[in-house]
Amino acid sequence: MSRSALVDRPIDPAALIDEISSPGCGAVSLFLGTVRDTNEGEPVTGIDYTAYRAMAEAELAKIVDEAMRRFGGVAVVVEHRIGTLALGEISVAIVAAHAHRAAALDGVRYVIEELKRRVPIWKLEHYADGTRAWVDPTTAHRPRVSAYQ
Amino acid sequence: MSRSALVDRPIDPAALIDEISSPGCGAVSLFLGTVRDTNEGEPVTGIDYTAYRAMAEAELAKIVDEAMRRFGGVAVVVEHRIGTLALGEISVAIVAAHAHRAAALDGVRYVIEELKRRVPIWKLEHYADGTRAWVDPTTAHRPRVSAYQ
Amino acid sequence: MSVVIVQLFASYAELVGRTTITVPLTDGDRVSDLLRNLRSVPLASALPESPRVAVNHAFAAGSTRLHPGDEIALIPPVAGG
Amino acid sequence: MSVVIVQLFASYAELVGRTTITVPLTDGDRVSDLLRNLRSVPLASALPESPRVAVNHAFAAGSTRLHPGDEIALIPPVAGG
Repeated sequence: MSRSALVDRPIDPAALIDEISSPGCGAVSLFLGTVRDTNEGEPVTGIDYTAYRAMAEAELAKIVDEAMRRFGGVAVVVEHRIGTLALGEISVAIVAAHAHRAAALDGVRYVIEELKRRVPIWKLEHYADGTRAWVDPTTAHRPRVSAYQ
Repeated sequence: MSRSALVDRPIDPAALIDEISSPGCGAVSLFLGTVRDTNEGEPVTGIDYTAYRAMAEAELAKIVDEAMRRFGGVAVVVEHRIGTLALGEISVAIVAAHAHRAAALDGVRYVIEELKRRVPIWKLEHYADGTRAWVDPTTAHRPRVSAYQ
Repeated sequence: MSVVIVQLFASYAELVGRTTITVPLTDGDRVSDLLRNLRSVPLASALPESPRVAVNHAFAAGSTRLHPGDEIALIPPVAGG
Repeated sequence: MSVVIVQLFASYAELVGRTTITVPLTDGDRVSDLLRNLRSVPLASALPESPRVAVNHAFAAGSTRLHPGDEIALIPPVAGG
């Protein structure tokens, strides 16, 4: 019932909600990450997402399994997009469904927090001034490096 | 930018996500409540939602305002449906958008918890055996009463 | 002494068999007085002793003073979501 | 002594200018040995001293023993979501 995947096409949140909903689930929770127009005050024009694909898929599947075991068998579907995304496009969608709201809300939160900690996906931000930089959440400010083509 | 409403027609989560998303928001969080097929082990066939409409609208607007002030100006849209709903239909949708995920996740959680505590909406559950009962979350088991037509 | 019309909803409306109930009230009364007077109304006998009260679309404490024209309602346990 | 091919991604691949790097390794070595040997590889000089290591698609502690055929990668700070 649960599922996780890296995808190379736009993410459709409504389709994921339909996929995970079932007659026994009174609560559905969803989180979307989207490409926003600034980061640390810097105008952003787009993001390249890359992944260590085999490991990212394995780690995502583990996280979903952990969420199911921690939160009463909550059903979870996760898709993370890889490739070049424009402003406003969805990079990640997590949907959880359960009979009760606490498990659905906790499940989504667990998956996004663990995903950000453990899943080998990286983003190269494109800035309005033509430069690019790898985002490193472990440092407050990123050194601006030349683009990795 | 934020908005809350009682509605008498089906709720469209994708439209609400579009409504609340903006270029500065990298995180969108959503919660859906749906009519599920059992409650406390009892097969359910549908639910009538009724409200003290003027007060429910005022209380919802207050809750949204509180969420915005508590969680960094998070943008919130809430719709709660009133009327007779079939199994699987959406009774409530809450969507929050913010630059960062914590505010979006916290905002949605705050609104659903406060809504369940303070907004004067009631549900009359219809059971498979033809009986009906007003749901009272303050008691573990509801007395089965004759239907209020 | 005058009266106020109090709105009833959901299970309370069902218990009373009506969507409003008329309760005696004196000028300067508070919500706590309204609830005490409610107990003397025969139609209200099926209602709980201390229901939550809303005045002008907001929950009101027992100490809230009532004024002519206030919109008053008894609020059964809510169950939205 | 033999060698292993270690995969590089994202900023690490950019820093080295390649997507793999070859590191000397002896039978029975652990992840901590791999990281020590890495420092003797000229190409790796731009990399941080102690990057996170993945073995067979899972994060691996320094004590993890390496075996022939293991898939080894250095994992820069992740930034998914």
